[in-house]
Amino acid sequence: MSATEGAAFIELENVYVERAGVRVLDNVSLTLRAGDRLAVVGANGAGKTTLLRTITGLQKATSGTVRAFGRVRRTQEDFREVRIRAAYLFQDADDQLFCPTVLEDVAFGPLNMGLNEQAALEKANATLAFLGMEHLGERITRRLSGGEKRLVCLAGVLAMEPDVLLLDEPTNSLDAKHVEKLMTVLSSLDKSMIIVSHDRPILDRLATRAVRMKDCRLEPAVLHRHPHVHEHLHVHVGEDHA
Amino acid sequence: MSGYLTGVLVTLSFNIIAAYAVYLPIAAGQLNLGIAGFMAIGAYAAAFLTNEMSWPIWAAVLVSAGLAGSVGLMIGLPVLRTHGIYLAMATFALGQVISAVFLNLEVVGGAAGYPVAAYAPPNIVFAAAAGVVGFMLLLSTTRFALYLTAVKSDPTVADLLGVSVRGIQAAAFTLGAMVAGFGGALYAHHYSFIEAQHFNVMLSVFPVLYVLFGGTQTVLGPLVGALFFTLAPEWLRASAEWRYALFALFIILFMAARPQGLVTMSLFRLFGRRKPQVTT
Amino acid sequence: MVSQQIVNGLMLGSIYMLVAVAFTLAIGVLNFLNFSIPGLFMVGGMAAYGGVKLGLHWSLAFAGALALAALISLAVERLAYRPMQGGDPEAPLVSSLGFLVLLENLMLIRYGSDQQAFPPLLADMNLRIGDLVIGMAQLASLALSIALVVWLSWFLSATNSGRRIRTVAESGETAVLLGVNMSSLAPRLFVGSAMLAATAGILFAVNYQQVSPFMGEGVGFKGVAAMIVGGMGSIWGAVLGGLLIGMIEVLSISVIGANVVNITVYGLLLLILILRPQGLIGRPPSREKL
Amino acid sequence: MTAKSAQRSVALSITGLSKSFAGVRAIDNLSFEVPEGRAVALIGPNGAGKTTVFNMVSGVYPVDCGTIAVNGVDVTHMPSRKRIAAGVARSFQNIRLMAHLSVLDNLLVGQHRRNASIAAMLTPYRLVPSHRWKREALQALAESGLEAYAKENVGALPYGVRKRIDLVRATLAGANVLMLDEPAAGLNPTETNALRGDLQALKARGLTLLVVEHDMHFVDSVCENVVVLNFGQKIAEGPLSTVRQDRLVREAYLGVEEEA
Repeated sequence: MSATEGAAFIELENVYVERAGVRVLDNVSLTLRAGDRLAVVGANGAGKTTLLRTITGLQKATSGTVRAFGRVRRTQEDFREVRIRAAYLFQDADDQLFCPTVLEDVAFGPLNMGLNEQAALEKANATLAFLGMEHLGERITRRLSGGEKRLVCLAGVLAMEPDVLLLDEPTNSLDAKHVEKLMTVLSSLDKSMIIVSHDRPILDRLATRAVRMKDCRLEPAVLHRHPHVHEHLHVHVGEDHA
Repeated sequence: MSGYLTGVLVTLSFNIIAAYAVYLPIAAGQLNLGIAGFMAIGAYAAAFLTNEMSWPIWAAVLVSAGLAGSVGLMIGLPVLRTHGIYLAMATFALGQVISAVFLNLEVVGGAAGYPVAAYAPPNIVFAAAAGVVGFMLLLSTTRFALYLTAVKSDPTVADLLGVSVRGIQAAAFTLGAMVAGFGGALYAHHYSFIEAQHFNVMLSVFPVLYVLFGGTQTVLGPLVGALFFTLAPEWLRASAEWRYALFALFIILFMAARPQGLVTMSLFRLFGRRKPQVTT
Repeated sequence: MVSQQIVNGLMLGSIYMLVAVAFTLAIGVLNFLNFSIPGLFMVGGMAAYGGVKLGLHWSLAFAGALALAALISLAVERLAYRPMQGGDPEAPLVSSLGFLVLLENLMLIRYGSDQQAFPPLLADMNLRIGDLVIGMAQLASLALSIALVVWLSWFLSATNSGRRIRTVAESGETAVLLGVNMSSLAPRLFVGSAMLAATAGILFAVNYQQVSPFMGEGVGFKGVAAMIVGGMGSIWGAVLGGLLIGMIEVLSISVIGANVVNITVYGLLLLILILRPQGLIGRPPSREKL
Repeated sequence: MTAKSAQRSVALSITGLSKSFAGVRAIDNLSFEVPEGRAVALIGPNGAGKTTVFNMVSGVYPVDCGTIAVNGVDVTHMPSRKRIAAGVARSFQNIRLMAHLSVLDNLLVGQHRRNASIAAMLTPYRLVPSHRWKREALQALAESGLEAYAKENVGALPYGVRKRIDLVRATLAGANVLMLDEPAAGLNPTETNALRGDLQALKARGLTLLVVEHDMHFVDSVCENVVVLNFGQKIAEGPLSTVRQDRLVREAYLGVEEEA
């Protein structure tokens, strides 16, 4: 029962999604408030990515309500604002990077928000500096390492100054050094998050509460402290809580 | 039967045959935009066999259908290496090249056209269309038809299950070419005159419209599509010059409302017996 | 004589080139094979003819034709492109072909099915260089089409709108997530592509001085061929393909005869598709993800 | 009963397998064997390359170097559709049932390998009220207790049911090596138990299993051995209980042992 205070950024109510006749989300309800960092765990194919796609309107809900930032969202036009305020970090960095240089890539989002060229580039530079990556600005995106690419993608979405970050397997196929860097950055950010991940230690460090996707349905999962020798948070997803 | 009605029904028969010629490859996920070329092969070959070789019509029609099929197989194998829009354009180009070849083939009249002496009366045409429908219905009860859907639905998995995806696609393409050649051969002998200009882009494109409009999910879709496309403009005959415009407008609005086509599996389920809900 | 043919081939090729670029904008960016483009080409020519016939100044007639094509294209976006998102990839083909048939028949009702003579605008103004005769209309059209394509290429590579369009071409979802407004970008692309097609139709009318409700079919389909020969999704591919096909058409008519045009042009397309499906300057399709 | 200690023949053998994507090593000099009739789990963190191994064994990806042998036959360069005849079938992480076909039709496609002649292909079996093929497919469904779903369209079925139908389809080809990509993922406890029963029945029939799975309880109850992958390299191999103690495994795959 965490975070009952704070404005509700995202609320799904009884959302069903079908794709090509297949039910991929089954009566999903969820609330994300300011300050929440919600872990979504569950097996591959359980519908976690679909959940993020539904929040951003990439996937249309067959029935149910998607409310974001105080308004019910239905049309593509409605979701445009959602996508800027709830930024989606891609699972595959190459899907997000396409501009020749890092700086241009990071400036792309701000440009689409209506900033002029100069302001967008400044914003991009500032974001890169915040992440300690200003030296990468003029690099060719394609030539970066996997970990650098992921961080550039993060810079790209942070430059849009979102209230919510939607993270889909953020540490997937990253080496330990970049996982550490990414974790440090993410945990220092004062933003709400939905984190889809398999990676227990990551969730332990980031999440304030957890839900589990199972068979296209959401069920609560309890997050609590264990008296381990190395004390840390970790997500419990045992069947007893279902 | 009045002459008008017979005329409409003959047109309908040819449209049905053409629709199934297009349906066969579409059922395997390949858009053939060059069906007119295979009709031309059937038409010219059959006309040549009855005119110059004095073959009986039935033999000429069957052999020409086979010939169209063989050409389909020979050209199809390299062309089928392409996919999606590339395949559609390759078949489109193929159709154009074939008709253009006949336009330049003096032995069958070249640009002046080619009169055909032997005549196939309407009843033969009707029987042929019924035969094609019957053949398709029979085919739909075989594993071959099952594999067509499998290959269209998920070629990767079909391949992993051991189905020869290219084999099935080539077979569907070849069969489609055969059916087109069959229709073309009959066409030549019913209308007694053929010219290369008849086998143009629109003759290839319209059957595709019938099939997509009727729906590709069931074997009856092409039949319904051909029926609708042939008969609806006739009903609109009252507003003679407006009918095609109105008809086109209707298609646009219809597809906007129902992109999956007229006849679908779910439509069958809707009208079929309601199955009891299975619970776990 | 050959140099004259080359000039004529370039002229015809520049018209194919514009149509090919119009197709490229639709399929390369929005993944929509828009078969209403031949119809919009025809609307460009026929509406310009109609305007001139009504006694309008040619500039007004041309502007009216472009505006009409743009409006129709917005309807295509609304009725053929938008409802089909996420559906069967073949379905939009039906409705865009529906638009082609609709436009042809509307023009047929208005002007009849015959070829109509388009009045010469720049009569008797010819440039003579030795044996070479270049009509002023020809020269102006050539210059205009090349300028249009160069401008478009610059626009796509150097402006922010262009960058958005290129992002959509790479991945529609990425673009949308990074804040690109598709519901305003898609109609603009449709208008842009319609303007290119209609401009090509007007240039065709001015140069060949004839129009008909069915003038779009032959040119339109050769435009698709040009796009694929050059390499789908690439502007310069469309340019190369358009000029190549125009050249081959003119040369095969003059060397062999008019009846072989479809054999040479579509034979080339077939050959390219079998040997090099990605076109002369195109990238091969990417690998499937499991 | 001496067979137990006698050498089992090797059903699947992978030797020196490597694969790079865009310059990144996805699989690096991987070798392991699956003895006939045994079940081996391929485990490791996400992105370690487990599915890539499956894709190479089933022929979806070409290999860069190394060899893959199924029942002693080198299949390294065979087209995918022929590998099922060599004896290896697979399921998919994202269930790949054909959405426009009914459950029964999906299973009938699965039987293809054993009915691949032209004559079989052109038999109008649908006109035969209770054709052998249909009976056989229904029988296989019934063995998993799923016969009620035979006529359903796959799209409308619950996830767990589809998952198990995918497994039934994979068994119908008659292959003796089955590769299952996360078979228990997304299943509820009842379904997981049913699946465990299915797999044990398959093993009892002498089938060989290679399984990618995150649920270690499940792995423990089905598989004799595990192979641990990390960044495309094999970092450990052996019974799960032994491998758990391995330092490298604990580092790479933190969290596995904590769940217990």
